Amino acid sequence: MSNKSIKRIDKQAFDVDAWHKLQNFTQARIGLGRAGGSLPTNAQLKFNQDHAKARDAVHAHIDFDAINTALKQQNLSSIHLHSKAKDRTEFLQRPDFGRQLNNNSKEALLHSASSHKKGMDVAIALVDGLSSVAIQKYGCELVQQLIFEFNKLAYTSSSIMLVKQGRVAIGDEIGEIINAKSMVLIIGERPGLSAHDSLGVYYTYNPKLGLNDASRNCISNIRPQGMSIHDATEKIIWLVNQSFNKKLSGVKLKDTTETTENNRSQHSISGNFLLPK
Amino acid sequence: MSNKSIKRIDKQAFDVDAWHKLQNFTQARIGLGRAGGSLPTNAQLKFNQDHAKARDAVHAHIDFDAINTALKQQNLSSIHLHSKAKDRTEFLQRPDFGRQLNNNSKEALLHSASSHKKGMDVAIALVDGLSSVAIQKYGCELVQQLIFEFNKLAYTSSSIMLVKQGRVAIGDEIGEIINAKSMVLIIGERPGLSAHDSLGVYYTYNPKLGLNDASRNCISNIRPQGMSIHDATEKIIWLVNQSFNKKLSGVKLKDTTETTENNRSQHSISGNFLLPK
Amino acid sequence: MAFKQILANQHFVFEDLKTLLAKATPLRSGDCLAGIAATSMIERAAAQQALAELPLSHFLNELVVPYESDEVSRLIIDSHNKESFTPIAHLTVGDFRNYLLSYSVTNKEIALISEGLTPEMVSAVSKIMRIQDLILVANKCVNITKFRNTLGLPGHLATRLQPNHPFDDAAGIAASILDGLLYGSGDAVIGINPATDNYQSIGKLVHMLDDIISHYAIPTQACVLTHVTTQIEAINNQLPIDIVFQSIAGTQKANESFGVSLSILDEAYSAVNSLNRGTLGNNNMYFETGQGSALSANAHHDVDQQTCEARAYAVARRYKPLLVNSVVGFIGPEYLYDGKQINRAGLEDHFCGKLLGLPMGMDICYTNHAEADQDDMDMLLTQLGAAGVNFIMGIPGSDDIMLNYQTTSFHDALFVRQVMNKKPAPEFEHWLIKHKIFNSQGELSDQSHLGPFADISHLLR
Amino acid sequence: MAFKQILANQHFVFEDLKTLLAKATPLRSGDCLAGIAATSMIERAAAQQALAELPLSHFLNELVVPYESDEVSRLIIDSHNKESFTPIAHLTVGDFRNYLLSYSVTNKEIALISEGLTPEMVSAVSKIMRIQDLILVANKCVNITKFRNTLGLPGHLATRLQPNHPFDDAAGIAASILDGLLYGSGDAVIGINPATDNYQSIGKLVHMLDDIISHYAIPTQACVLTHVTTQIEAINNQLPIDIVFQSIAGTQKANESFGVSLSILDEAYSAVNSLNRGTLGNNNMYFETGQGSALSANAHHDVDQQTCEARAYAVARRYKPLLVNSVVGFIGPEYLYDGKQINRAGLEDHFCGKLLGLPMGMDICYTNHAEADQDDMDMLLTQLGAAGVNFIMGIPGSDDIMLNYQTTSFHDALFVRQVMNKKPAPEFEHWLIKHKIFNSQGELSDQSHLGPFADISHLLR
Ligand code: B12
Ligand code: B12
Repeated sequence: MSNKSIKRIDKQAFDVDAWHKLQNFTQARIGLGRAGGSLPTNAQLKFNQDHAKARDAVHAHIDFDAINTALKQQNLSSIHLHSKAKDRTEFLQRPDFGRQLNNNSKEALLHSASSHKKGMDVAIALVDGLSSVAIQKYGCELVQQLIFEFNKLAYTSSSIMLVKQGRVAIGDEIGEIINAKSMVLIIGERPGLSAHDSLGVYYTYNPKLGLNDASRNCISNIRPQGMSIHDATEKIIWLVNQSFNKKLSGVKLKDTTETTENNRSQHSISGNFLLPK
Repeated sequence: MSNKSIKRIDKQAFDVDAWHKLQNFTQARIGLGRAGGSLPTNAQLKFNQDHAKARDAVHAHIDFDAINTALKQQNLSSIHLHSKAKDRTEFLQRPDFGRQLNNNSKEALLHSASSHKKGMDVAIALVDGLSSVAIQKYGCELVQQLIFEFNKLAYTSSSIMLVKQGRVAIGDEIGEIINAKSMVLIIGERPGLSAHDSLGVYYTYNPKLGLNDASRNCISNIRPQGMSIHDATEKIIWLVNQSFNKKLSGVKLKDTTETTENNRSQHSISGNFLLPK
Repeated sequence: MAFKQILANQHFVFEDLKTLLAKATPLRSGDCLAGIAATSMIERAAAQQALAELPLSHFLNELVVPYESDEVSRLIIDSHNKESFTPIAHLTVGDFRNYLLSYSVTNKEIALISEGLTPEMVSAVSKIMRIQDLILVANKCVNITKFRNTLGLPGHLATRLQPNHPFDDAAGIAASILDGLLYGSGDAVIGINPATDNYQSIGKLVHMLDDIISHYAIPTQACVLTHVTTQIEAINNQLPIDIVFQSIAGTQKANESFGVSLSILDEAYSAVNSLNRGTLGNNNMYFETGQGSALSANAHHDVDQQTCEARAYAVARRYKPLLVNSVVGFIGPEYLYDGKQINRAGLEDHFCGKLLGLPMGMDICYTNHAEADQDDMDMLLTQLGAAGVNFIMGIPGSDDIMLNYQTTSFHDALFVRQVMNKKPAPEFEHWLIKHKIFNSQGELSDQSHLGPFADISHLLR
Repeated sequence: MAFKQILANQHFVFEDLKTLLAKATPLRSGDCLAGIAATSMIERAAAQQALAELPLSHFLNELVVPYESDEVSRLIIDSHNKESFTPIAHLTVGDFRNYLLSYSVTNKEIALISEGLTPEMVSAVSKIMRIQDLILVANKCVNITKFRNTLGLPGHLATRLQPNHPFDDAAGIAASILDGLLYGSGDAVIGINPATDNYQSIGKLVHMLDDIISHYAIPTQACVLTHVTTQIEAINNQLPIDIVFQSIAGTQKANESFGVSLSILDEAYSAVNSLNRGTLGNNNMYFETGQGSALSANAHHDVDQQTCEARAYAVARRYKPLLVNSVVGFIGPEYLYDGKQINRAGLEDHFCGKLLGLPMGMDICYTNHAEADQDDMDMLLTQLGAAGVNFIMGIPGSDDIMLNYQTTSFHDALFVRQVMNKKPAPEFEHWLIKHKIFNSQGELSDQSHLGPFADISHLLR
């Protein structure tokens, strides 16, 4: 066989997308180029690396002592709680355990509640959920801004509940025990490939055991590349105000606030650039 | 939509094979019929059931005490040995452990060997391997027939080595320690879907650490529906005789005995019935 | 009714239909979590045997969730078509499997009996099927729907372009849409999951998609996947909504936890019908489902998660939807532990939906807390390609940066199309070829790929 | 040479090529058993990155097993075709992956470089490929071989009819052969694993197969898979042997444990060539391989099991074989733990073999001590169908009653053929249709299926 006819192959045998610069406008993996119709090697390897990191993030441990200390510096007290899921492995397999306080925590909470019988307007909880990293990074700041606003509006609020191995619905039990009028539960959203530090807030008016998700509202994707802590705080305050008015939360409470153009790009392109202005 | 045109469907919508009677001539799953080109429901369910049973067979435990007792009744002594694999799970994951004696066994064996320095012509081992059931069912009988023949031919033989969690190559270590001229290792073959009680015999002349499978001979599928214990015994004896003559075993020792027509069927059909006689 | 079975010298008793169904289900974490799974392979095999011997007609007499207390059960029974059922009324579940596999049974025969099937029958037969059976039978079913294009034709595979963004930024979303369209994605729908449920910003997204589709004359439809009640409100306010989306589940209680009911869905259906924006047809609802959601809401009534899932399809088929897909690995390992369980569940869901007459697609996906990776997705993708799935998701680089999970990418869709010789919806394919995004072999063109976006090329440098 | 990589703020050093290859390998139990696998996902990802950046030419300079001490290494280097390698000599492993995936690279381009590829290069690129890549590229390769029929044509799928019996009973074997032929199986080969290695009984089996093939004029070939040295002896004694079989592995030491060497194989090759029994072509060797065999013989030299496997293909290609297949899940869970690992390994093996120019089939199989079941096999079967596998096994009801493992059944082959529209080898298909076993659509005929065996129908009642 003679290979005389074979040419050296172009190293850039795969195509680069003409629009890859648009990567500046979204974290989404656009403009990756292609080899035939397939993902080029670089993008594929990057994906594998990010997957490895995201898998680690799921298993990262939370340091609630550090959070406790940070809150103390702002004169905020906190209570350590733990769900029925004893560790990460059990947490992942038994969401039902993540929705209930373990016996120690329940007793501790009952005890503390009995000394403040009147309850409070808003309970605040920081729950590790599926991303300890998110709570560790942004939990305190969000709590701080919330408390600041609550104080301004004269809402009474609880000690900060620091919940380990917890799920969203654990807020119902906590709220009921401490007799809170509403629950702002801040939780680590499941880690994504690009964002492993995202906070979600689940708001429930009149929290009590046996509620379902239809009676909560959700604010999600709170992180630097998503919704800012400032905007999240505004939304939460709006929810609290509205719910106290309407005496409900959840599907029947629709967020109808006016939005401002949420344009953060420092670039020439903004808005829906696909259409002529 | 009117369904007037639809007829009741024939329950036997799937086909039965015209030759399903041939099932008498083999355990193989022939003549199963078909639904379209697919396996009919009955055959599929049967398969699942057999798979469940075969999976259990892998994990069945061996009762070497019972075997020991049975051997004693025939005035045969035995020695209990254990590989380095501590249990079934480890056995399955660490074949290397299954090929080595654990320290206790090794010491026990060294000890017993030091009292019989001359060694013997043939060592015999019963090893659970992947089917305890096979050893439990047919191990003693095969040993008994072998010893009978060895005695006739004046071969000296070892106590019966009863090896738990063992693999084939563990015979090399045993043989070397007890200074055996050859090793007849009887082991449970991996359980099949239909046959979970099959014995294999691996024969090694001059067993010693570091040999590989090329220096052994194998006789397999010893069970009622495979090779009979009688035939297996004959083959083993042939191997021993030949290997003592040629001073080797394995690939270079070919079984060239004449075969008798191995016809066990009580049926009209026998031999290659596909061709005119 | 109790069912008895002897196997391997063991006696098994399954106390009622839902227990029998649960015990017969191939192993998955969700049923273990619910405490209803078989505890050994032998027990499972025994349950499958008993289930195979059960007449299909039994399913009309014993419900897994009581008629009185569950509107989904009522829907199933009240909408059951007896005439369609007649031809198979005398079959057992096992016979029914044989029937479906027979050469003589094609899409035509299945379509005739489809309305006579209940979700529980379909779930039951899937439990005694191997993956190859699920593929083979699903591949016989052809369920075509239309809005601005034709979806579900044999030999075709469509994609939902899913340009999600963590704060619904218009430029970010536009960038993902451009990327997707230039990779040939978006024929099933351009569907955004909005990060927020704020009514104003939902409105902006609805308009944005409508503008893009009209400006570029793309033969496709748009959807903003907020809560159905918000979409009803939007329709009432004359927003240009193509198709209405909602997540649904298989029991009334689970749907309540989603804040929906049949009456809310009815309301949405009549609202969107009134808009009549389809050009080729008027299938205008879109539903997502997924094993585990009922159990997660503690609303599963001890019914196995796959049967709950099939019951969600009974809800879906009431509305002649354009699109239905299970989001199979979306929730997490507590319901489907690993790639193997996700693969099996995906193929079961697709099969059950198809048999019940739905235009099934699949969100082939996993989360970072599950034991799964891209290889598992490639397996499911290939198998669903062979099974003739109507559509899959298309996301930049498989990474949903808002929902935080991994699904199929634009490239993935091209892979199936290339290896299995599948084409996009014909109208959309025509658009792609016209704009030289695809060449006539269905490959991406070699040239600069700006296609219809050449006008804005100055922005992209 | 040592390779360094930084990832996620961790520094990784891979001390030589074989370490880098092992660490870059997707997780499997055998490499863990050998103590050479990556210990975290991050380490694996780092190794893959470093591997992707490695120039292909490096593989010619650093061998994973020394040239001096291993005849397989010598074969690889000595038979390397520099001219074929030239066009890709400057590419890294990562570039090479892109190249293989490009639209412009078809079977023609791959065939031109194939002899320039070493097993280690091919193994390396497979390690940075997803399953869809393994499918897509393998599907481009067309490696056709001929003896009495034509195997490996695109759109075709052949089967080895494997009528094993625990004591080689002629009637039992005949019954399985009849079953298989009437289900359209046997175009790749009718190949018996004899239970015994007794020379007389091997001889009887050789004659029996030859008689059947001649009497019924079946366009196929026979094989009795005893040890190669026994087959050489048989040929020397003028037995009618069509093709010679042997299990092979990727290192000299592992082959020695099988009792073979290149010189023994050379001897077999020239012996069988002398018979010249092929009518359409003269590919007349058959090899089986499988990940784990080198490690099992402690002959792996700390090389990962997949690279050892690819090296076995270098041995195979020396003999222009008619058939090669990995018996992927055959040995057990210590090498491939579960269905997922078996699936990935099967697709890797198929890809590597095809890229090296071999007529790859696959024994899609598992044992009862592995964590696998029929669903896993269906997955691999479907994927290999999409990847264009040359042939698979065909066994009654998937159950090999002599080798004690489960592989694909006659029915399984019909499934892939039906769903993916694949045909048997053309000459064999013609025979099937002539005898009304298949109808013209490739479906089994409706009538009594006795086809060519009508003459002996009285025996079957
Ligand atoms: C997983 C998930 C689901 C799962 C929940 C089941 C489960 N067991 O996890 C399913 C598929 C059922 C689901 C359904 C819906 N979801 Co959802 N979901 C998510 C997701 C991807 C992750 C949540 C998470 O990580 N939680 C943290 C873990 C640790 O907590 P958990 O206790 O395990 O999970 C609970 C919550 O996630 C809660 N939940 C999930 N979705 C929603 C939505 C709302 C409005 C509420 C109040 C609660 C809620 O359900 C879980 C069980 O109680 C988020 C996106 C994100 N980035 O966070 C969207 C998200 C929260 N969901 C969203 C929406 C819109 C919905 C639906 C309303 C869609 C629809 N049109 O039907 C439905 C119905 C929700 C309901 N009322 O129950 C939106 C909320 C937008 C908003 N700001 O209101 C989000 C942000 C995604 C989006 N932008 O589209 N969802
Ligand atoms: C698994 C297996 C293999 C595996 C072994 C690797 C492994 N780690 O297990 C592989 C695929 C490598 C293999 C290869 C061959 N095998 Co093999 N193998 C088997 C099988 C299916 C199961 C064995 C078993 O259960 N062992 C029990 C367990 C508990 O022991 P183990 O220590 O884990 O396994 C060891 C033995 O199985 C041994 N072994 C495996 N095959 C053979 C063959 C011979 C001749 C010898 C001496 C040893 C041997 O290798 C293993 C590692 O040391 C049997 C069939 C059966 N029903 O038993 C055929 C079987 C034993 N093999 C057979 C043959 C012919 C071969 C080959 C010679 C085929 C060929 N032409 O190349 C080769 C080379 C064998 C060699 N000399 O090494 C024949 C033996 C016939 C005979 N009476 O001589 C059998 C009976 C199957 C058959 N009828 O074709 N085999």
